[in-house]
Amino acid sequence: MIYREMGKVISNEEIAEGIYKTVFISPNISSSSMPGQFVNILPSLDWRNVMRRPMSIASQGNDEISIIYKSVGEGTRIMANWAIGEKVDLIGPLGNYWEGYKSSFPIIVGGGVGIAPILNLHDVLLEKKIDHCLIMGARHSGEHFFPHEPQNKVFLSTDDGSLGIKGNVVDILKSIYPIGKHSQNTKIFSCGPPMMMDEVRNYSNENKLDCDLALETIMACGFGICQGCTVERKAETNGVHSYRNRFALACLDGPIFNAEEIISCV
Amino acid sequence: MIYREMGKVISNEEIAEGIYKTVFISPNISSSSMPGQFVNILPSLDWRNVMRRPMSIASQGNDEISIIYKSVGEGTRIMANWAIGEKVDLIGPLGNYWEGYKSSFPIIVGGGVGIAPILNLHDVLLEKKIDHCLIMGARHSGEHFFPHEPQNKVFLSTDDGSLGIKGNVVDILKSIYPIGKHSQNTKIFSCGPPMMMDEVRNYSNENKLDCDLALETIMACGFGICQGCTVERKAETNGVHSYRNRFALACLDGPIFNAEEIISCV
Amino acid sequence: MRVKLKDIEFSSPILTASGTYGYGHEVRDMADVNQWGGIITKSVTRHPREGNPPPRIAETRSGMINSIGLANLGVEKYCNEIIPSLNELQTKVIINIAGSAMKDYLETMEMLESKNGKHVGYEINISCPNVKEGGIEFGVNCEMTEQLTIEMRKRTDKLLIMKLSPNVTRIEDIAQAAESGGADAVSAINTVVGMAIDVKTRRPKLNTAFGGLSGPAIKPIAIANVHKVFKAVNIPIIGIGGIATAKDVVEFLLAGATMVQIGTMNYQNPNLGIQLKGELSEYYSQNEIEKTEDLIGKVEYHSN
Amino acid sequence: MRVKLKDIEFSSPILTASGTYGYGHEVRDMADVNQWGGIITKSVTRHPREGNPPPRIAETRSGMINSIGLANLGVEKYCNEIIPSLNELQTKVIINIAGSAMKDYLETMEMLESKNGKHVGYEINISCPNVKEGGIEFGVNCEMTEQLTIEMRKRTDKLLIMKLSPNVTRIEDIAQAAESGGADAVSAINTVVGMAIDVKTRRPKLNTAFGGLSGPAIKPIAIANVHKVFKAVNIPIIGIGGIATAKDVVEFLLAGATMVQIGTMNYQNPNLGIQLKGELSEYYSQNEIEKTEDLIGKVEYHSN
Ligand SMILES: Cc1cc2nc3c(=O)[nH]c(=O)nc-3n(C[C@H](O)[C@H](O)[C@H](O)COP(=O)(O)OP(=O)(O)OC[C@H]3O[C@@H](n4cnc5c(N)ncnc54)[C@H](O)[C@@H]3O)c2cc1C
Ligand SMILES: Cc1cc2nc3c(=O)[nH]c(=O)nc-3n(C[C@H](O)[C@H](O)[C@H](O)COP(=O)(O)OP(=O)(O)OC[C@H]3O[C@@H](n4cnc5c(N)ncnc54)[C@H](O)[C@@H]3O)c2cc1C
Ligand SMILES: Cc1cc2nc3c(=O)[nH]c(=O)nc-3n(C[C@H](O)[C@H](O)[C@H](O)COP(=O)(O)O)c2cc1C
Ligand SMILES: Cc1cc2nc3c(=O)[nH]c(=O)nc-3n(C[C@H](O)[C@H](O)[C@H](O)COP(=O)(O)O)c2cc1C
Ligand code: FES
Ligand code: FES
Repeated sequence: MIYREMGKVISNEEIAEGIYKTVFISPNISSSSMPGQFVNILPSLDWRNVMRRPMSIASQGNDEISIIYKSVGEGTRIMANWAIGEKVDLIGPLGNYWEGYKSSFPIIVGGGVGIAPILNLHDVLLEKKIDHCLIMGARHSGEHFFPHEPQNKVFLSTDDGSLGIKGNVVDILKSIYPIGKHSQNTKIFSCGPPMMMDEVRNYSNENKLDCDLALETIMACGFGICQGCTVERKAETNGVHSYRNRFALACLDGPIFNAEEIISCV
Repeated sequence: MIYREMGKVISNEEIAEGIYKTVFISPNISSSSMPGQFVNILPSLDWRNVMRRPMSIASQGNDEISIIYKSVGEGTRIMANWAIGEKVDLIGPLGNYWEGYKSSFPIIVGGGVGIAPILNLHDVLLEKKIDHCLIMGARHSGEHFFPHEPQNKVFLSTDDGSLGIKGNVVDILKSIYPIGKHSQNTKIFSCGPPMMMDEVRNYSNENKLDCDLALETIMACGFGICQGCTVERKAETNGVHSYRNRFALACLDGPIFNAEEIISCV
Repeated sequence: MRVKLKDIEFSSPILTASGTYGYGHEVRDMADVNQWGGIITKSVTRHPREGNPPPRIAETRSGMINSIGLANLGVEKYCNEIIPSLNELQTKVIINIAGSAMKDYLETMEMLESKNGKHVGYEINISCPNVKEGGIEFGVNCEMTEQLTIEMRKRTDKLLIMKLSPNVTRIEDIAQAAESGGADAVSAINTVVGMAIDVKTRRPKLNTAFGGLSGPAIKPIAIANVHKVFKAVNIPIIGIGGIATAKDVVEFLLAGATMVQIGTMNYQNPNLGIQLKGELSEYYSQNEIEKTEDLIGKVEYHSN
Repeated sequence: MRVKLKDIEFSSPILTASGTYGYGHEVRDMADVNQWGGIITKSVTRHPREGNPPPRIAETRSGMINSIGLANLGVEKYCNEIIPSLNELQTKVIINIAGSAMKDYLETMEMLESKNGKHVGYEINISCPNVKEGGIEFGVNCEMTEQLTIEMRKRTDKLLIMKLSPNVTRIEDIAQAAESGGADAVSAINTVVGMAIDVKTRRPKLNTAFGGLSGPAIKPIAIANVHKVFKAVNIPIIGIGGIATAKDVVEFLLAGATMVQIGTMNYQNPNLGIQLKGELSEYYSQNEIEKTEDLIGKVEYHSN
């Protein structure tokens, strides 16, 4: 079931440099969403662009959901200014969700604006007491809002070394788990900028690890009626192919795709 | 001299139902403007429409100007929400100004959104101690923000009789100054909705009174470069005519026109 | 609110635009699809089409450009997989057909006609490049449009609507060609050719470089085209382009449209057509308008 | 930032669009007009034109429509009253000429050529209905465009720029006609035909019903047209349509424009072209772009 619901903003804060967290009361979406899914947002009621803005759900439960986003343009600038009590037009939950983490040792890797769905998964894993490793990347310490706790398998990286380990998330991965040093059931879950996802995918390939990636494509609707959000899959294109075979829809068939399945992360 | 100046909002209040008054600090425009002139306003810095919003100057002096406006659409809704301290992009002073009030007995008539330039003139007449009569119309008492003081020649009208005299401004005019009962040097100055202006013009005609009307046309620029704000004048159209002869520009040749000179008030 | 095209009565003049509402069932959680005047389905072609590679859409000021590339199942699967679910809808269904050669269009229609579909008609998308004619769109050529209409007309008694492209010098000529070919109505407009470039990557924002512009930005273009067509033909017009409010619907009716379609704005609000039906009905009663016909083409020119 | 058209050097690739900046002096209080790459003046015609009755403009979503109707003094008065003040400008001046018959265009140019104007060229607005040809615009017809260009070319050694209309099926054909007629450059686009209706009064928002749509809403249409023309001709293109930011300028350059013009957005910000010149120069240094030529037509297609 997909809901269109007026979410009531109950908090909206800058949690790191240019990164905001908003908590909504949104009972229907809260009770039906799973980690990895997203909502599609109308930044304001007099929004004059035609597209909503998709944002991963960072947490759900107790009638609430939260999102974590970077202020990068017009829509997210409006969002960063939402007042407490404001009603926001949300559509969700949308898309597929993280799977296969119960029977594996999950390494979950987030970076840039791809932290929300990873944090959501982290929370679920903690709650379900599933042992896992969390790796988060940022450009510098100001963009992190989380402690670096190697003892708890929580590793932060920064490009400039100002917090956690200097380098990117794959540098961390390689240092903790050198190529070949994985247990059989390790599975990677990742979300982040295309370049990072490509590197994570390469790392998984080299280690022959199962790897799921949450991709961000431009979306007009978020629920399957515009066919704009395509991701190219390694599907046979000769013969009779359906229109969602080679070009999958990120909003219905994704946003999470298996790394093996797709051509590129862009 | 026309200035483009960032006016600083120092007050912004609803002074009657749906009618707002904003005071700006705007030294250049303040010191160079005359009653009857207007400013052209960018409602917000991220304004996505192409046209500014023209507003008559309601007062000037002491580095300040004020405007009085009705919230009727997108632009004026944004304006009604300006915060104290906000900087607003203003262009002004624009247009011509009220003239000929020194050597006459001015009857000044405002209604609807046409109160700002009339109030401005009223203040100047008071200051210069020029005896005059002020008539203001509205639909009902809630839209007035001024006392009805017949003893001071200040008359208010309302369509429903809820304040002042029941009827419109021309009904008041006729009751105070029945047709034919004017002194030689009476001159009418008026601004208001087109229908009202037409009636005021007819009244002036019947009384053979000099009458100046401030017209509101749709404007793109406000300073003569779009040629969009035309008002049709009773000009010869045969023979060699200039492009600003029959179709005058409200922003340069107006907004104030002599009633005799124009074809219609729309 | 009821309005008729030929002998078919629609409960409201508001339809979905092809390619912007799937096959009606995608939005069932958020909208009671049957409250629309009718559903026009995503273009179907003779053979399956995977569509264009990503990126396929990009936002522009008050609009968007797209180059989906007519991704669809092809008419065979359509008959088996889509028509049964369309038959379950309680609202009127119009099937949009696209093609790149006369033969494709005709075979597609023949196959659809051979099924016991409950659909009331066809809308023919003639804005696809015709491979035989070296890539010229049917929709830019009067003879091709008339010929295609004649052949389609021979094959169906259902509603036949030709969908016009705005990317032509004289849309009124194409509309007349559709009329003389026997179309029951024309719809206008399809998207306007547009392009956008990402200045950072220097790549076109669409994989195909060129795409179709839609949304509120194009409404004035759509109104102009509808009104031009209105002055040129006697068959009904279905107005399309940038509709977002009930006032927009009225504007199209005044310009000469008998019905309208909503496209891009469905993405923002999948319930829009149903909401506007309510607002339109309020508008009718507030303005003492008894029937939609009292608005159609009733724009009043200035007198000078 | 400097850029050349034929042998004329402009200090920046940013010009004013005809009809949107008067004759340059109207805005002198708010902008140092000489900081523009050049000024293209409001269209002048053979005889004075009073223009269309009001209303002449209306706002639309992210744009506006206008039907000014080429209101101007006529070329005689223009020579006497306008040219002297244009001669005082320190920036390059291009005079825009409009007409409704070949004879008008030619006589207008001849009279302008006979004056010692310091203007460096002419932009020819061919989007006005040709009375002789029964109202067809020059700009929609290849032969008429070529013929007009040939005749104009004979009469001037100054820059000759043909301004193209987007309201045609194939703008590239018209551009080629201008090229083979001897034009030094083409500019694109003029406004897109549009219309809006006030639903309250039921009247068109413009007196003439139809008008021209301009502003950010049309930018994707303009980019598409510039890029089509770029692929079709070898002469430089001046891009026009919806420019509001320095990024927009870069987008036009990447699409194939050598220079650009700013129109509608001048009304909001008469200093825009000068501001964007500064921002563009910053953009050049930040992105290590040495000269404008390094951007022209440098859009990179997706590889699929
Ligand atoms: C399924 C999904 C989940 C997402 N989750 C998050 C999240 O949890 N946190 C977060 O910060 N961001 C997330 N994004 C990206 C987010 O949608 C964009 O950052 C946002 O739409 C930008 O809007 P804007 O108006 O501020 O920027 P704009 O001014 O529109 O654009 C700024 C930049 O953002 C890019 N952008 C615009 N729309 C999208 C889009 N739909 N998807 C990706 N990039 C876009 C533009 O190409 C441009 O480079 C997600 C995107 C998708 C598809
Ligand atoms: C010289 C001049 C002085 C003015 N002075 C005042 C004033 O002192 N106080 C005041 O309240 N209003 C004044 N107006 C009218 C004011 O400009 C409009 O009410 C305002 O532009 C509406 O903006 P909006 O975005 O809120 O409305 P929109 O949503 O754009 O439109 C709402 C309504 O306002 C009309 N409108 C839009 N723009 C204009 C315009 N430029 N001129 C006239 N009507 C317009 C529209 O046709 C529509 O009916 C003046 C207009 C002019 C030309
Ligand atoms: C993403 C998208 C896909 C479309 N697909 C089709 C299509 O398959 N067939 C068709 O005839 N029109 C198609 N259209 C055009 C619309 O039906 C409509 O004519 C156009 O978008 C203008 O209306 P709007 O401004 O309300 O969107 C599509 C439009 C969009 C935005
Ligand atoms: C009010 C107005 C008047 C115009 N007058 C002319 C004109 O006289 N001659 C001409 O060639 N173009 C004229 N144009 C078209 C512009 O020069 C330009 O081609 C068009 O507006 C697109 O650019 P823009 O989106 O930046 O405004 C006019 C445009 C506007 C908005
Ligand atoms: S975003 Fe519209 S189909 Fe996926
Ligand atoms: S408003 Fe532009 S010329 Fe008057």
